[in-house]
Amino acid sequence: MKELSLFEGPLDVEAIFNGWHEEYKNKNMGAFITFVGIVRDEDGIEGLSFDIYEPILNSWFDAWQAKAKTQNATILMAHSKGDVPLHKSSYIAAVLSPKRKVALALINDFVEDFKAKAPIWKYDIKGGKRIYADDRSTALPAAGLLA
Amino acid sequence: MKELSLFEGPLDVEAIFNGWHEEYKNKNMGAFITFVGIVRDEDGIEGLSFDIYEPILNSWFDAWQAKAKTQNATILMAHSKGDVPLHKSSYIAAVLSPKRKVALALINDFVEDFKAKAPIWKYDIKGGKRIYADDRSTALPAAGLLA
Amino acid sequence: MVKVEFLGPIGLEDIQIEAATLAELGVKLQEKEELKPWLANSAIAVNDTLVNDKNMTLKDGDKVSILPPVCGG
Amino acid sequence: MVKVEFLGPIGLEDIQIEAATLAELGVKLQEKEELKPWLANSAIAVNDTLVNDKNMTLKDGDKVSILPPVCGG
Repeated sequence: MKELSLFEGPLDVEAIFNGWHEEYKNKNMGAFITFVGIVRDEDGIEGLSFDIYEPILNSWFDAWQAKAKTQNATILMAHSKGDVPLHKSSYIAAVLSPKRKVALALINDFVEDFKAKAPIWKYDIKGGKRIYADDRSTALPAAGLLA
Repeated sequence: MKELSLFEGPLDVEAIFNGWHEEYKNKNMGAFITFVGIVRDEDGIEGLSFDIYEPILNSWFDAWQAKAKTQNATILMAHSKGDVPLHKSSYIAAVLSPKRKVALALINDFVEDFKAKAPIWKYDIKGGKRIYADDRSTALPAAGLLA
Repeated sequence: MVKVEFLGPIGLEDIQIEAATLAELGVKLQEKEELKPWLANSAIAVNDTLVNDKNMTLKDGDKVSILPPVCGG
Repeated sequence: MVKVEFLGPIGLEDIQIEAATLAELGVKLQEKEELKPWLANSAIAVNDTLVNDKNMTLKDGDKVSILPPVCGG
Protein backbone atom coordinates (compact mmCIF):
# COMPACT_ATOMS: atom_id res chain seq x y z
CA MET A 1 0.00 0.00 0.00
CA LYS A 2 1.23 3.52 -0.74
CA GLU A 3 2.27 5.71 2.18
CA LEU A 4 -0.37 8.27 1.17
CA SER A 5 -3.63 6.76 -0.10
CA LEU A 6 -6.79 8.58 -1.17
CA PHE A 7 -10.12 6.81 -1.40
CA GLU A 8 -13.52 7.74 -2.85
CA GLY A 9 -15.98 7.87 0.07
CA PRO A 10 -15.49 6.58 3.64
CA LEU A 11 -12.35 4.75 4.74
CA ASP A 12 -12.42 1.06 5.64
CA VAL A 13 -10.69 1.62 8.99
CA GLU A 14 -10.04 -2.01 9.85
CA ALA A 15 -8.75 -2.94 6.40
CA ILE A 16 -6.38 0.03 6.38
CA PHE A 17 -5.13 -0.53 9.94
CA ASN A 18 -4.68 -4.25 9.41
CA GLY A 19 -2.94 -3.70 6.08
CA TRP A 20 -0.48 -1.24 7.61
CA HIS A 21 0.10 -3.56 10.58
CA GLU A 22 0.79 -6.53 8.28
CA GLU A 23 3.21 -4.50 6.21
CA TYR A 24 5.21 -2.98 9.06
CA LYS A 25 5.01 -5.37 12.04
CA ASN A 26 8.27 -7.13 11.16
CA LYS A 27 10.19 -3.93 10.37
CA ASN A 28 11.53 -3.52 13.93
CA MET A 29 9.51 -0.39 14.57
CA GLY A 30 8.77 -0.48 18.30
CA ALA A 31 5.99 2.09 18.25
CA PHE A 32 3.04 2.18 15.84
CA ILE A 33 0.57 4.98 16.48
CA THR A 34 -2.61 5.58 14.49
CA PHE A 35 -4.98 8.52 14.54
CA VAL A 36 -8.45 7.75 13.19
CA GLY A 37 -10.80 10.66 12.50
CA ILE A 38 -14.50 9.72 12.58
CA VAL A 39 -17.33 11.95 11.33
CA ARG A 40 -19.36 13.17 14.33
CA ASP A 41 -23.12 13.60 14.39
CA GLU A 42 -23.43 17.30 15.22
CA ASP A 43 -25.23 20.43 14.02
CA GLY A 44 -27.76 18.31 12.14
CA ILE A 45 -25.33 17.31 9.39
CA GLU A 46 -25.85 14.17 7.32
CA GLY A 47 -22.13 13.75 6.71
CA LEU A 48 -19.06 15.56 5.45
CA SER A 49 -17.63 15.93 1.97
CA PHE A 50 -14.08 16.70 0.82
CA ASP A 51 -12.23 18.19 -2.13
CA ILE A 52 -8.49 17.56 -2.35
CA TYR A 53 -5.86 19.25 -4.46
CA GLU A 54 -3.55 16.32 -4.96
CA PRO A 55 -0.36 17.90 -6.41
CA ILE A 56 0.16 20.09 -3.34
CA LEU A 57 -1.06 17.41 -0.92
CA ASN A 58 1.61 15.12 -2.34
CA SER A 59 4.42 17.62 -1.95
CA TRP A 60 3.27 18.53 1.59
CA PHE A 61 3.21 14.82 2.49
CA ASP A 62 6.60 14.14 0.88
CA ALA A 63 8.18 16.93 2.95
CA TRP A 64 6.80 15.35 6.14
CA GLN A 65 8.01 11.91 5.09
CA ALA A 66 11.51 13.30 4.52
CA LYS A 67 11.43 14.89 7.97
CA ALA A 68 10.25 11.60 9.53
CA LYS A 69 13.01 9.65 7.80
CA THR A 70 15.66 11.80 9.47
CA GLN A 71 14.36 10.30 12.74
CA ASN A 72 14.10 6.76 11.26
CA ALA A 73 10.33 7.07 11.38
CA THR A 74 7.69 6.49 8.69
CA ILE A 75 4.39 8.34 8.23
CA LEU A 76 1.30 6.79 6.64
CA MET A 77 -1.93 8.51 5.74
CA ALA A 78 -5.30 7.74 4.20
CA HIS A 79 -7.99 10.30 3.37
CA SER A 80 -11.41 10.33 1.76
CA LYS A 81 -12.50 12.24 -1.33
CA GLY A 82 -16.19 13.05 -1.75
CA ASP A 83 -18.91 12.17 0.73
CA VAL A 84 -18.44 10.45 4.11
CA PRO A 85 -21.52 9.63 6.21
CA LEU A 86 -21.83 10.01 9.98
CA HIS A 87 -19.77 7.65 12.15
CA LYS A 88 -17.50 6.70 9.26
CA SER A 89 -13.84 7.62 8.99
CA SER A 90 -12.50 10.24 6.59
CA TYR A 91 -8.89 10.40 7.82
CA ILE A 92 -6.30 8.03 9.23
CA ALA A 93 -2.71 8.97 9.99
CA ALA A 94 -0.01 6.70 11.39
CA VAL A 95 3.56 6.96 12.59
CA LEU A 96 6.00 4.07 12.94
CA SER A 97 9.25 4.59 14.80
CA PRO A 98 11.82 2.58 16.71
CA LYS A 99 11.36 5.08 19.55
CA ARG A 100 8.22 5.79 21.55
CA LYS A 101 8.90 9.47 22.17
CA VAL A 102 9.67 10.16 18.51
CA ALA A 103 6.39 8.53 17.50
CA LEU A 104 4.32 10.39 20.09
CA ALA A 105 5.80 13.75 19.10
CA LEU A 106 5.46 13.08 15.35
CA ILE A 107 1.82 11.99 15.42
CA ASN A 108 0.92 15.19 17.25
CA ASP A 109 2.95 17.50 15.01
CA PHE A 110 1.89 15.74 11.81
CA VAL A 111 -1.84 15.78 12.59
CA GLU A 112 -1.76 19.43 13.69
CA ASP A 113 0.15 20.48 10.57
CA PHE A 114 -2.25 18.43 8.46
CA LYS A 115 -5.15 20.39 9.92
CA ALA A 116 -3.46 23.71 9.19
CA LYS A 117 -1.84 23.04 5.83
CA ALA A 118 -3.14 20.08 3.85
CA PRO A 119 -4.94 21.40 0.72
CA ILE A 120 -8.27 19.80 1.54
CA TRP A 121 -11.64 21.52 1.67
CA LYS A 122 -14.42 20.33 3.93
CA TYR A 123 -18.16 20.67 3.40
CA ASP A 124 -21.05 19.83 5.69
CA ILE A 125 -23.79 17.84 3.99
CA LYS A 126 -27.20 19.22 4.95
CA GLY A 127 -30.44 18.53 3.09
CA GLY A 128 -28.30 16.73 0.50
CA LYS A 129 -26.33 19.92 -0.23
CA ARG A 130 -22.60 20.61 0.30
CA ILE A 131 -21.98 23.69 2.49
CA TYR A 132 -18.36 24.88 2.75
CA ALA A 133 -17.18 24.62 6.39
CA ASP A 134 -15.68 28.10 6.37
CA ASP A 135 -15.99 28.55 10.14
CA ARG A 136 -13.68 25.56 10.79
CA SER A 137 -11.25 26.29 7.95
CA THR A 138 -7.77 27.79 8.28
CA ALA A 139 -6.15 30.19 5.84
CA LEU A 140 -2.86 28.86 4.48
CA PRO A 141 0.42 30.73 5.16
CA ALA A 142 0.83 33.73 2.86
CA ALA A 143 -2.93 33.84 2.33
CA GLY A 144 -4.13 37.18 0.95
CA LEU A 145 -1.11 37.62 -1.35
CA LEU A 146 -3.36 38.85 -4.17
CA ALA A 147 -5.81 40.75 -1.91
CA MET B 1 -14.37 -5.86 26.10
CA LYS B 2 -13.06 -4.41 29.35
CA GLU B 3 -11.30 -1.06 29.25
CA LEU B 4 -8.16 -2.69 30.71
CA SER B 5 -7.45 -6.19 29.44
CA LEU B 6 -4.51 -8.43 30.29
CA PHE B 7 -3.56 -11.40 28.13
CA GLU B 8 -1.19 -14.34 28.58
CA GLY B 9 1.49 -13.99 25.88
CA PRO B 10 1.51 -11.70 22.81
CA LEU B 11 -1.42 -9.47 21.93
CA ASP B 12 -3.55 -10.10 18.85
CA VAL B 13 -3.19 -6.52 17.59
CA GLU B 14 -5.76 -6.69 14.82
CA ALA B 15 -8.41 -8.43 16.93
CA ILE B 16 -7.99 -5.89 19.72
CA PHE B 17 -7.98 -2.87 17.40
CA ASN B 18 -10.97 -4.13 15.44
CA GLY B 19 -12.86 -4.99 18.63
CA TRP B 20 -12.31 -1.52 20.05
CA HIS B 21 -13.24 0.10 16.73
CA GLU B 22 -16.47 -1.93 16.51
CA GLU B 23 -17.42 -1.03 20.05
CA TYR B 24 -16.74 2.71 19.84
CA LYS B 25 -17.21 3.78 16.21
CA ASN B 26 -20.84 4.82 16.72
CA LYS B 27 -20.24 6.63 20.03
CA ASN B 28 -19.64 10.03 18.38
CA MET B 29 -15.99 10.11 19.38
CA GLY B 30 -14.31 12.08 16.59
CA ALA B 31 -10.75 11.01 17.41
CA PHE B 32 -9.55 7.44 18.07
CA ILE B 33 -5.82 7.13 18.67
CA THR B 34 -4.01 3.86 19.31
CA PHE B 35 -0.44 3.25 20.45
CA VAL B 36 0.87 -0.24 19.67
CA GLY B 37 4.15 -1.33 21.24
CA ILE B 38 5.98 -4.05 19.31
CA VAL B 39 8.93 -6.06 20.66
CA ARG B 40 12.08 -5.02 18.80
CA ASP B 41 14.87 -7.35 17.76
CA GLU B 42 17.85 -5.81 19.55
CA ASP B 43 20.71 -6.80 21.85
CA GLY B 44 20.33 -10.43 20.82
CA ILE B 45 17.14 -10.98 22.80
CA GLU B 46 14.66 -13.72 21.91
CA GLY B 47 11.74 -11.76 23.30
CA LEU B 48 10.50 -9.95 26.38
CA SER B 49 8.64 -11.21 29.42
CA PHE B 50 6.43 -9.34 31.90
CA ASP B 51 5.23 -9.60 35.48
CA ILE B 52 2.25 -7.44 36.48
CA TYR B 53 0.93 -6.55 39.92
CA GLU B 54 -2.72 -6.28 39.05
CA PRO B 55 -4.24 -4.60 42.16
CA ILE B 56 -2.09 -1.49 41.77
CA LEU B 57 -2.28 -1.56 37.96
CA ASN B 58 -6.06 -1.47 38.28
CA SER B 59 -6.11 1.50 40.65
CA TRP B 60 -3.54 3.38 38.53
CA PHE B 61 -5.70 2.74 35.43
CA ASP B 62 -8.93 3.71 37.19
CA ALA B 63 -7.40 7.05 38.22
CA TRP B 64 -6.48 7.73 34.57
CA GLN B 65 -9.94 6.74 33.39
CA ALA B 66 -11.51 9.15 35.88
CA LYS B 67 -9.23 11.92 34.62
CA ALA B 68 -10.12 11.09 30.98
CA LYS B 69 -13.87 11.16 31.76
CA THR B 70 -13.59 14.76 33.00
CA GLN B 71 -12.64 15.58 29.37
CA ASN B 72 -15.35 13.28 27.90
CA ALA B 73 -12.60 10.92 26.76
CA THR B 74 -12.15 7.17 27.26
CA ILE B 75 -8.89 5.26 27.69
CA LEU B 76 -8.41 1.63 26.66
CA MET B 77 -5.43 -0.59 27.32
CA ALA B 78 -4.25 -4.13 26.68
CA HIS B 79 -1.03 -5.66 28.03
CA SER B 80 0.72 -9.01 27.95
CA LYS B 81 1.68 -11.18 30.91
CA GLY B 82 4.53 -13.66 30.48
CA ASP B 83 6.54 -14.11 27.31
CA VAL B 84 6.22 -12.10 24.10
CA PRO B 85 8.40 -13.04 21.10
CA LEU B 86 10.14 -10.61 18.74
CA HIS B 87 7.93 -8.53 16.42
CA LYS B 88 4.80 -9.26 18.49
CA SER B 89 2.92 -6.69 20.52
CA SER B 90 2.98 -6.54 24.32
CA TYR B 91 1.13 -3.26 24.83
CA ILE B 92 -1.70 -1.34 23.20
CA ALA B 93 -3.19 1.88 24.53
CA ALA B 94 -6.02 3.87 23.01
CA VAL B 95 -7.80 7.16 23.59
CA LEU B 96 -11.22 8.10 22.26
CA SER B 97 -12.40 11.68 22.47
CA PRO B 98 -14.81 14.03 20.73
CA LYS B 99 -11.87 16.43 20.36
CA ARG B 100 -8.63 15.88 18.44
CA LYS B 101 -6.40 17.96 20.72
CA VAL B 102 -7.69 16.25 23.87
CA ALA B 103 -6.96 12.84 22.34
CA LEU B 104 -3.46 13.79 21.17
CA ALA B 105 -2.51 15.20 24.58
CA LEU B 106 -4.01 12.27 26.49
CA ILE B 107 -2.33 9.52 24.49
CA ASN B 108 1.04 11.17 25.11
CA ASP B 109 0.50 11.78 28.81
CA PHE B 110 -1.06 8.36 29.41
CA VAL B 111 1.70 6.40 27.65
CA GLU B 112 4.46 8.39 29.39
CA ASP B 113 2.85 7.91 32.80
CA PHE B 114 2.34 4.23 32.02
CA LYS B 115 6.08 3.90 31.36
CA ALA B 116 6.94 5.63 34.64
CA LYS B 117 4.28 4.25 36.98
CA ALA B 118 2.50 1.09 35.87
CA PRO B 119 3.52 -1.77 38.22
CA ILE B 120 4.91 -3.99 35.47
CA TRP B 121 8.36 -5.58 35.38
CA LYS B 122 10.15 -6.32 32.14
CA TYR B 123 12.66 -9.08 31.43
CA ASP B 124 14.77 -9.75 28.38
CA ILE B 125 14.67 -13.36 27.25
CA LYS B 126 18.17 -14.57 26.38
CA GLY B 127 19.19 -18.20 26.08
CA GLY B 128 15.72 -19.07 27.31
CA LYS B 129 16.32 -17.20 30.60
CA ARG B 130 14.51 -14.12 31.95
CA ILE B 131 16.91 -11.26 32.76
CA TYR B 132 15.40 -8.24 34.60
CA ALA B 133 15.65 -5.12 32.41
CA ASP B 134 17.00 -2.99 35.26
CA ASP B 135 18.77 -0.54 32.93
CA ARG B 136 15.44 0.44 31.29
CA SER B 137 13.39 0.44 34.49
CA THR B 138 12.22 3.46 36.46
CA ALA B 139 11.95 3.69 40.25
CA LEU B 140 8.42 4.57 41.37
CA PRO B 141 7.74 7.82 43.25
CA ALA B 142 8.72 7.53 46.92
CA ALA B 143 11.11 4.70 46.07
CA GLY B 144 13.68 4.06 48.79
CA LEU B 145 11.21 4.70 51.64
CA LEU B 146 12.60 1.74 53.57
CA ALA B 147 16.22 2.21 52.48
CA MET C 1 -1.24 33.58 -21.09
CA VAL C 2 -1.38 31.88 -17.69
CA LYS C 3 -4.03 29.47 -16.54
CA VAL C 4 -5.79 30.31 -13.26
CA GLU C 5 -7.63 27.59 -11.33
CA PHE C 6 -9.95 28.25 -8.41
CA LEU C 7 -9.78 25.37 -5.95
CA GLY C 8 -12.29 23.89 -3.53
CA PRO C 9 -15.33 25.95 -2.64
CA ILE C 10 -14.62 28.92 -4.93
CA GLY C 11 -16.49 27.04 -7.63
CA LEU C 12 -15.39 28.94 -10.74
CA GLU C 13 -14.17 27.50 -14.02
CA ASP C 14 -10.47 27.77 -14.90
CA ILE C 15 -9.58 30.89 -16.89
CA GLN C 16 -6.76 31.91 -19.25
CA ILE C 17 -5.45 35.41 -18.63
CA GLU C 18 -2.56 37.65 -19.69
CA ALA C 19 -0.27 38.66 -16.79
CA ALA C 20 3.49 39.24 -16.56
CA THR C 21 3.67 39.13 -12.76
CA LEU C 22 1.57 37.87 -9.88
CA ALA C 23 0.84 41.47 -8.90
CA GLU C 24 -0.56 42.17 -12.36
CA LEU C 25 -2.66 39.02 -12.17
CA GLY C 26 -3.93 40.17 -8.76
CA VAL C 27 -5.14 43.48 -10.19
CA LYS C 28 -7.03 41.69 -12.95
CA LEU C 29 -8.62 39.15 -10.58
CA GLN C 30 -9.68 41.93 -8.19
CA GLU C 31 -11.85 43.28 -10.98
CA LYS C 32 -14.17 40.30 -10.47
CA GLU C 33 -16.43 41.24 -7.52
CA GLU C 34 -17.22 37.63 -6.60
CA LEU C 35 -13.48 36.87 -6.23
CA LYS C 36 -12.59 39.68 -3.79
CA PRO C 37 -13.59 37.86 -0.58
CA TRP C 38 -11.76 34.71 -1.70
CA LEU C 39 -8.57 36.57 -2.61
CA ALA C 40 -8.51 38.13 0.86
CA ASN C 41 -7.87 34.77 2.53
CA SER C 42 -6.57 32.52 -0.24
CA ALA C 43 -3.00 31.36 -0.74
CA ILE C 44 -1.43 31.23 -4.20
CA ALA C 45 0.49 28.44 -5.89
CA VAL C 46 2.42 28.75 -9.13
CA ASN C 47 2.90 25.43 -10.91
CA ASP C 48 1.84 23.63 -7.72
CA THR C 49 4.29 25.38 -5.41
CA LEU C 50 2.96 27.81 -2.80
CA VAL C 51 4.48 31.26 -3.24
CA ASN C 52 4.74 34.42 -1.17
CA ASP C 53 6.33 36.97 -3.50
CA LYS C 54 3.83 39.17 -5.30
CA ASN C 55 6.54 40.43 -7.66
CA MET C 56 7.15 36.97 -9.04
CA THR C 57 7.19 36.96 -12.84
CA LEU C 58 4.88 34.66 -14.74
CA LYS C 59 5.63 33.04 -18.06
CA ASP C 60 3.44 31.71 -20.80
CA GLY C 61 1.76 28.45 -19.76
CA ASP C 62 2.22 28.86 -15.99
CA LYS C 63 -0.54 27.49 -13.81
CA VAL C 64 -1.69 29.70 -10.95
CA SER C 65 -3.89 28.09 -8.27
CA ILE C 66 -6.05 29.96 -5.77
CA LEU C 67 -6.33 28.00 -2.48
CA PRO C 68 -9.00 29.15 0.01
CA PRO C 69 -8.86 28.21 3.74
CA VAL C 70 -8.46 24.46 4.31
CA CYS C 71 -9.89 21.90 6.69
CA GLY C 72 -8.89 18.29 6.23
CA GLY C 73 -9.81 15.29 8.35
CA MET D 1 2.01 -9.84 62.05
CA VAL D 2 2.09 -8.23 58.62
CA LYS D 3 2.59 -10.03 55.34
CA VAL D 4 5.39 -8.75 53.11
CA GLU D 5 5.42 -9.58 49.41
CA PHE D 6 8.38 -8.97 47.12
CA LEU D 7 7.16 -8.16 43.62
CA GLY D 8 8.62 -8.71 40.19
CA PRO D 9 12.32 -9.48 39.92
CA ILE D 10 13.09 -9.57 43.67
CA GLY D 11 12.15 -13.22 43.55
CA LEU D 12 11.67 -13.95 47.28
CA GLU D 13 8.76 -15.78 48.89
CA ASP D 14 6.23 -13.79 50.93
CA ILE D 15 7.10 -13.52 54.63
CA GLN D 16 5.12 -12.87 57.83
CA ILE D 17 6.83 -10.44 60.18
CA GLU D 18 6.06 -8.47 63.36
CA ALA D 19 6.22 -4.68 62.90
CA ALA D 20 4.19 -1.80 64.39
CA THR D 21 5.27 0.82 61.85
CA LEU D 22 6.77 0.92 58.38
CA ALA D 23 10.00 2.26 59.91
CA GLU D 24 10.24 -0.77 62.17
CA LEU D 25 9.57 -3.07 59.25
CA GLY D 26 12.33 -1.29 57.33
CA VAL D 27 14.87 -1.96 60.07
CA LYS D 28 13.99 -5.65 60.06
CA LEU D 29 14.13 -5.96 56.27
CA GLN D 30 17.49 -4.17 56.15
CA GLU D 31 18.90 -7.07 58.16
CA LYS D 32 18.60 -9.23 55.04
CA GLU D 33 21.71 -8.46 52.95
CA GLU D 34 20.09 -9.56 49.67
CA LEU D 35 17.24 -7.06 50.17
CA LYS D 36 19.35 -3.93 50.73
CA PRO D 37 19.87 -3.05 47.05
CA TRP D 38 16.17 -3.61 46.32
CA LEU D 39 15.02 -1.48 49.26
CA ALA D 40 17.18 1.40 48.00
CA ASN D 41 15.07 1.83 44.87
CA SER D 42 11.76 0.14 45.67
CA ALA D 43 8.46 1.81 46.44
CA ILE D 44 6.17 0.51 49.20
CA ALA D 45 2.46 -0.24 49.11
CA VAL D 46 0.31 -1.02 52.14
CA ASN D 47 -2.83 -2.97 51.28
CA ASP D 48 -2.27 -2.13 47.59
CA THR D 49 -1.94 1.62 48.05
CA LEU D 50 1.44 3.26 47.46
CA VAL D 51 2.61 5.13 50.58
CA ASN D 52 5.25 7.71 51.38
CA ASP D 53 5.13 8.07 55.17
CA LYS D 54 7.66 5.91 56.98
CA ASN D 55 5.91 6.58 60.32
CA MET D 56 2.73 4.91 59.14
CA THR D 57 1.43 2.41 61.67
CA LEU D 58 0.78 -1.16 60.60
CA LYS D 59 -1.91 -3.39 61.98
CA ASP D 60 -2.27 -7.11 62.19
CA GLY D 61 -2.99 -8.62 58.79
CA ASP D 62 -1.77 -5.67 56.71
CA LYS D 63 -0.14 -6.53 53.39
CA VAL D 64 3.06 -4.65 52.56
CA SER D 65 4.33 -4.87 48.97
CA ILE D 66 7.84 -4.03 47.81
CA LEU D 67 7.81 -2.66 44.24
CA PRO D 68 11.17 -2.43 42.43
CA PRO D 69 11.71 -0.15 39.38
CA VAL D 70 9.12 -0.72 36.67
CA CYS D 71 9.13 -0.92 32.88
CA GLY D 72 5.87 -1.75 31.14
CA GLY D 73 5.18 -1.92 27.43
